[in-house]
Amino acid sequence: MRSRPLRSRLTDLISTLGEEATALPIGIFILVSVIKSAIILFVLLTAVAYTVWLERKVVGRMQNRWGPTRVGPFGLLQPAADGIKFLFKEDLTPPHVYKPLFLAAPLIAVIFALTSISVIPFGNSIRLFGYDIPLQITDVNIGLLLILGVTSMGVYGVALAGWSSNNKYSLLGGLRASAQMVSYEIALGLSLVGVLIQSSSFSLRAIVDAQGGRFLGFIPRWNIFHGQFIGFFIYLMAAYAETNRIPFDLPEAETELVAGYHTEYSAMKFAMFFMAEYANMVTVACLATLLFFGGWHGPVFGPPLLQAVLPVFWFVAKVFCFLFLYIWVRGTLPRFRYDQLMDFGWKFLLPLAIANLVATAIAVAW
Amino acid sequence: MVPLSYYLLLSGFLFACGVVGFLIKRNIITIFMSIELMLNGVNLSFVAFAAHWHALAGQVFVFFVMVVAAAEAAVGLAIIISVYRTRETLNVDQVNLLKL
Amino acid sequence: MNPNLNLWLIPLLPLAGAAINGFLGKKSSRKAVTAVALFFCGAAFAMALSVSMRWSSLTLPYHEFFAHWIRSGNFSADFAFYLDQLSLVMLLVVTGVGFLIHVYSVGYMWDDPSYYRFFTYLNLFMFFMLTLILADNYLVMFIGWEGVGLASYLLIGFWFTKDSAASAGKKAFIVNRVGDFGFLIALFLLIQHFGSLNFTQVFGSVQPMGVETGGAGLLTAIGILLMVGACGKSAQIPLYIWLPDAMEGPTPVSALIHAATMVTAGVYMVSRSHVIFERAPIALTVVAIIGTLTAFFAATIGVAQTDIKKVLAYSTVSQLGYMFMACGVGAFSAGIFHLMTHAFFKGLLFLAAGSVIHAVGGEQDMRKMGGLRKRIPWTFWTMTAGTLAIAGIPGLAGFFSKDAILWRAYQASWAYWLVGLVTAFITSFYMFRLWFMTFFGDYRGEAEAAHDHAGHPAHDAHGGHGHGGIHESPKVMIIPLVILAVLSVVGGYVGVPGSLGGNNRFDQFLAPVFHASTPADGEHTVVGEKGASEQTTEGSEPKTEASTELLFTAISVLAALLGFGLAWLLYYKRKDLPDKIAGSLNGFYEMVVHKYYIDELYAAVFVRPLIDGSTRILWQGVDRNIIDAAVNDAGDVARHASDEVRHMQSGNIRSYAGWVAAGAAVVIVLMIWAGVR
Amino acid sequence: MNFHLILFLAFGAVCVGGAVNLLAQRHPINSALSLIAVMAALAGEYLLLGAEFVAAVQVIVYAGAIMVLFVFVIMLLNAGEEEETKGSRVAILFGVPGMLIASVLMAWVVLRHSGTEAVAIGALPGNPTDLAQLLFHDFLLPFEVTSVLILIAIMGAVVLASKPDSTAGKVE
Repeated sequence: MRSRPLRSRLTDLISTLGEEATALPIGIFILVSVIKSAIILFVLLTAVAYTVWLERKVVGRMQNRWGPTRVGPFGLLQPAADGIKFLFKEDLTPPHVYKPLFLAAPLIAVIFALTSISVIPFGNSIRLFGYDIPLQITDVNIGLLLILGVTSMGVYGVALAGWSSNNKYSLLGGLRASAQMVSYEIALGLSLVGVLIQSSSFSLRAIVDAQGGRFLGFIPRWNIFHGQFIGFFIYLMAAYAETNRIPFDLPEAETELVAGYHTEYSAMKFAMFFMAEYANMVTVACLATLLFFGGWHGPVFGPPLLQAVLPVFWFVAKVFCFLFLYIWVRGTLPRFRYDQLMDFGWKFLLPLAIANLVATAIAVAW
Repeated sequence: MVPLSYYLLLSGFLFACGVVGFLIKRNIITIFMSIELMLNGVNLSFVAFAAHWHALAGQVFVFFVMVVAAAEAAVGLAIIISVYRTRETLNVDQVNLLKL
Repeated sequence: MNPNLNLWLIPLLPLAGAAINGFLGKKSSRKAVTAVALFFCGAAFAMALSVSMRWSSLTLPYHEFFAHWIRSGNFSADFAFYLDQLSLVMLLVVTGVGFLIHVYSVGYMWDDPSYYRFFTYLNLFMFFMLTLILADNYLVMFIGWEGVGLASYLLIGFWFTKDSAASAGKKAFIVNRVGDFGFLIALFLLIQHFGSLNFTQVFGSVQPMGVETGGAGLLTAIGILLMVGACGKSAQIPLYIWLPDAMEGPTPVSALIHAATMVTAGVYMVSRSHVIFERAPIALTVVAIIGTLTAFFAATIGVAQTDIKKVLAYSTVSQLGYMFMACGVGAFSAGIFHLMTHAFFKGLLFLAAGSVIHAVGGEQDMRKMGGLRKRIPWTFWTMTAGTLAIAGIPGLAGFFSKDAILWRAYQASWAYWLVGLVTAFITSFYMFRLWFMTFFGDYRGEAEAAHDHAGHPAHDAHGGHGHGGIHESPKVMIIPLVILAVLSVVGGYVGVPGSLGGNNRFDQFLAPVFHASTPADGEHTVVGEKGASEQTTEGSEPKTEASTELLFTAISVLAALLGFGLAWLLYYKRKDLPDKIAGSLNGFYEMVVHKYYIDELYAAVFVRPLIDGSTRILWQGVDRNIIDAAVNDAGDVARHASDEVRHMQSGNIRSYAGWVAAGAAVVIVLMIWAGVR
Repeated sequence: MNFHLILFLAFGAVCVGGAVNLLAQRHPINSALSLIAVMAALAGEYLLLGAEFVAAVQVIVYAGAIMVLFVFVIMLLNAGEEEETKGSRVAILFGVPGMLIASVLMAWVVLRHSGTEAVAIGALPGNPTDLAQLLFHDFLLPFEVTSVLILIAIMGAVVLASKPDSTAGKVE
C-alpha cells in the first residue's frame, strides 16, 4: 500500500487508514463503516453486560451459590435490570472533588476502552451485495501499535478519577493504577514483540494470516504452539495487570481502599468504569486470541453459509474461553501485595520477556 | 496537500509556546512540561522535513528525541520528587539556593 | 651487500645489563651483579671484536636502520646506526677499556653498599656512550651525548651522601648544559640549512661547498657552536672546570668516563664533523687555539696539585687539549690516535692511582705517600709504564701519538708546536713528580697505624679488607692494570710514522674517513697555514721532510727527558727545593695552586651576578612587580567585575531561562538579519 | 481547501489550543492534560505526514508513558495551583518579548521564503521495516548510545527518587 499511486486526495488519505478504499466507493465505505461501528458497539456492549452476568454466575457456582436467578430465565435479564438501575440512580457529585476531571475521568476510561476494539478483526472479509467487507471497523497496518497506544491512554481515566476525587483511598488507587499500568505495559509490549518478529507485521490481519496451517497435520500453527508459549504467559500476566483484574486488582482493593479509584463514583459514572473494565477485558481477550491462538482459524466445513459464519464462531469461542479464564482466576486466586506485584512485574516478567525476545530473535535469525 | 511552511509554523508555534511556558510558569512540573512541548515542536519539524525531503532519517531522529525525552523525564521527575521532599514546594521561585 | 652486523646489540647489551641490575640488583648477590655486569659489557666488547674481524668483508660506511623517529615534512630523523673506521676505533676503545675497567671495578667497589647501583650506572654509561659512537645522525648522537652526561652525573655523585660529591655532580651537569646549548644551536642551524641531521646527508650537502675564507659564515658558526658543545663535554677552556671536581666519583669512574671515554666524545664529535670544520678555517683555528691553551694551562695547574687524582685530572684536560690541537690543525687522525693511546695510558694511570689509594687506605694526598715502590710492586710497574707513556718516552704509546700531533702542529704553525712542546715538558715533569712522590723516598702517611680505623673518608670503598696495612690490590684489579700497561707500551706501534721506519697504519686506516672529503684541490691552498697538512697523507710523506720530522721527534724526547730530570732533581734528590721555589715564586705559586682562581672567577663573573640578578631583578623586580602584579591585578579586576555581575546569579531558574531566551532571540534576529541582507 | 488541509487544520487547532491552554492553566494537572491533547493531535499530524510508526510511538511513549509519569508525579506530590510569586523580571522583560519577536520574525521568514511546495500524505513510507533498517543498521551506534543513556537515566532516577534513609538502611 505504500507504493500505490496517488489517485485523489481523499482516497489517498483513507488509504493510510484502511485497505477498503480501493474496493469500495467512498459513499458506501462510509455507510458500511457506520453500520459496522454500530453493530460492533452493540455487540461489544452486550458482551460486556453478559460478561458481568457470566462472572456473577460462574463465581457464584464456584462459591457454591446460585448467582443471579430472579430476573429472567437463569437471571439472563439481570444485565438489563442493572443498566436501568444505573441509569436511574441519583448521580452524586461530592462537593470536595475537582469537578471537571471528576466528570471527564469515566468518559476517558470508557472512550479509550471502546476505541481499541475498532481495529480488531473478527474474521475474514465476507461478500455482501457484491462487495468485500472485512469483519473489522478498520484495518490499520499498525493495528497492534494502535491498540497498545489506546490502551496505554486508558490509564488516564483511572488515574484522574483517583486524583480528582480528592479522597485518600481514591488517590492511592489512582497512584497504584498508574504505576502498575506503566510497569506492566513494558512487559506486555515486549511479550508481543516475539509474535511481531515471527509474523513481521503490525497488522493484526497479517498476524492472524501468518498463523494459518498446521504442524504435523493436526497441531494448529498458532503462535502459542509456535514457540511463543512464554510470550503468551507473559502477555496473560501483564494483561491481567493492565485490566486491573484479580490477582492484580490493587487499585480497587476493597479490603484496603474501600473501592479504590471509584470510591466516590456512583450511578452511571460508576457504570462507565465498570463498562470500561469489562470492555478492556474483551479487548485483551480478543488480542490474545488474535496473537496467540490463531484468531478465527479453525475447522471450516459445511454449507457456504456455515463456512462464512464458522470463522467468526471460532473467534468468539476463543474469546469466550479467555473471558471464562478471567472469571475462573478471579474465583480462585487471592490478591497480591503491592510490593509483590511490583517485584513480579519488574524482576520476573520483564527479564523473562527480554529473554523470550532474544530467544525468538535468535531462532528467527537462524 | 499542505505546504511545508504550515508544518513549520505549527512546529515553531509549539516551540515558542514551550519557551514562553518555561519563562512564565512557576510550577516546576509545568516548566518541565514546557520542555516536552518544545521537544514535540522540534519533532514535528523533523517529521515534516522527513516527508519533504523523502528522507526517513528524519523520523529516526524523532525516536532519539523521544528516548532523550524519556530519560529526561525519568531523571527530571526524580529530581523534582527529591526537591519536593526537602523543600516542600514546587515553586521554582522559592527554589533558588543550592543549599538548604 | 654487507652482512647484517646487528650493531643494535652492541649498545643494547649494556642497557640490558643496566636494566637487570637496576631492577633486580638490590636483591641479588654481589656475584650475580658482577656476572650480569661483566657478561653484558663483555658481550658488547665481543660484538665489537667480531665486527672488527669481519672488517675486510664490509663496504663502508655501513648503515643500520631500525625505526623512524621523527618525520616532519622534509625533515626526518631515524633510529639508525652508522659504522666506519672512526666509529670502529672508538667502539673498540670504549668497549675494550670499558670492559677492563668493569673488571677492575669488581675489586675496587666490592665493599661498597651500593655495589649493584654502581654497575647499573656503569652499564648505562656504556649504553649511551656506544649510542653516541654508533649514531647515524646528530640527533641520535645527541641522545648518547646527553645520556653520557646523565651517567656521568650519576656516577660523580655516586656517593651522594657526601656534599662535595653531590655538588660536583651538579657542577658537571650544569657546565655540560652550557656546552650542550651550543651543540643544540648547531643542530638547529643544521636542520634549518640542510634540512637534515643525518651525517651522510649533511656532509653530502656540505661537501660541494667551498672553504669559507672571508670572515665567518654558516659553517664557521656551526663549527664554533659544535666546538662549544665539545668544550663542555671534553673539558676545554673555558668549560673544563667540572672535570677536576668530577674526581669526587669513584676512581674507576674517573678512569672510564673522565679519562678514557666520555671526555673524548667532544674529540670524536669534532672529528666526525671534520667535513664541516675543514671548510671553516676560523672554526678550526678556534679549535686549535682552545686546544693548545687548554693543554698548556691545565698542565701548569697540574704541577702544583697534591691530590693524586687531581693531578691526573688536569693531566687529562691537558691531553684532551692536545687532541683538540690536533683536530684544530686538521690532523684528525692524529687526534684520534692520541685519543686511543690516551685511553690506554690514562685509564691505566687512573686505575693505578686507584690501586695506590686503595693501598694506602683512601689517602689521596701525595704528600702523605712515598716509598710505595716495594710495597705494591705490580701497581708500581704498571704505573711506571703509564707514566713513561704519557711523558712521551720513545717506544711507548704516548710517544708516537704525541709526536704525531706535535709534528702536524708544527706544520701548521710553530707557535702551536712550541706551546705543545713546553706542555710536553711540563707533562713529563708533573707525571714524574707524581711518580717520585708516590713511589720513592720514605712513607710519609699514617696508614700503617690508622689503616683500619673508621676515621678516614668512607669513599673509595676501602672498608673491610686489607687490614694488614699497605698492601697490593687483589688480582682482579691487577690484571686490568697489566693489560692496560701492555697496551700502553705497544699501543703506539699501530701508528709508527714514516720517519721512524713505520708506515703509520693507523692513519691509513682512518684515511677513508678523513681524506675522502677534504675540500677540492683548488681550494685547499686558501686554507693557508694548514694547507700543507691537508695536502699530505702521513703514510706517503715526502722523504725530504722525514729528517726534519726526526729532528722534531728528538726535540720532544729531549723535552720529556728534561721533565724527568727536573722531577728527579726536585722530588728525589733535593726534596727541600720545591718549597724554596714555591716560596720564591710566592704569588705565582699560590695562583697555580688555586688553579688560577678560575673557579673563583667564575663564581664572581657568572654565579654571583646570576644569583644577585635573579634575586634583585628577576625575583623582586620582574616576578613580584610585573608577573605577580599582573596576576594579582587581573584577579582583582575579575573579582571586582564579578562582584558586580554576580547579582545576575540569583538562583532563579526562570531568570536564567530569560537570559538564555533573550540571547537566543538576539542570535536568531542577527541570523535572520544576516540572511535577509 | 481540501480534505488534507482540513485535517491538518483540525489537528493543528488542537495543538495550538492545547499549547495555549498549557500556558493559561494554573493547575499543573490541567496543563498536563493539555499537553497530552497536543501530543495526541501531533500523532494525527504525523499520520498525515505518512509517519505511521512515529505516530504510534508518539502515542505510546509520549502520551502513554512519559505523560503518565508527569501525572503520577503531580498526583504523588499533590501539586496545587500555582502561587503568584514575584519571580524574575528578566524573564518577563527580556525573555518573553525577545522570544515573541524572534518567533514572529521566523514565521515571517518561513512564510516569505518557503515556496508552495506541499507535503503529500503517504508520500513517505513510514513503515516499520524501513525504519528498522535505518535504526538498527545505519544508526546503530547512536541507537546503542541512547540505550546506554536511558539505562543511566533509569539508574539515576532510582537513586534520586529513593528515600535517603532507605538506602542508608540497606548499606547497614
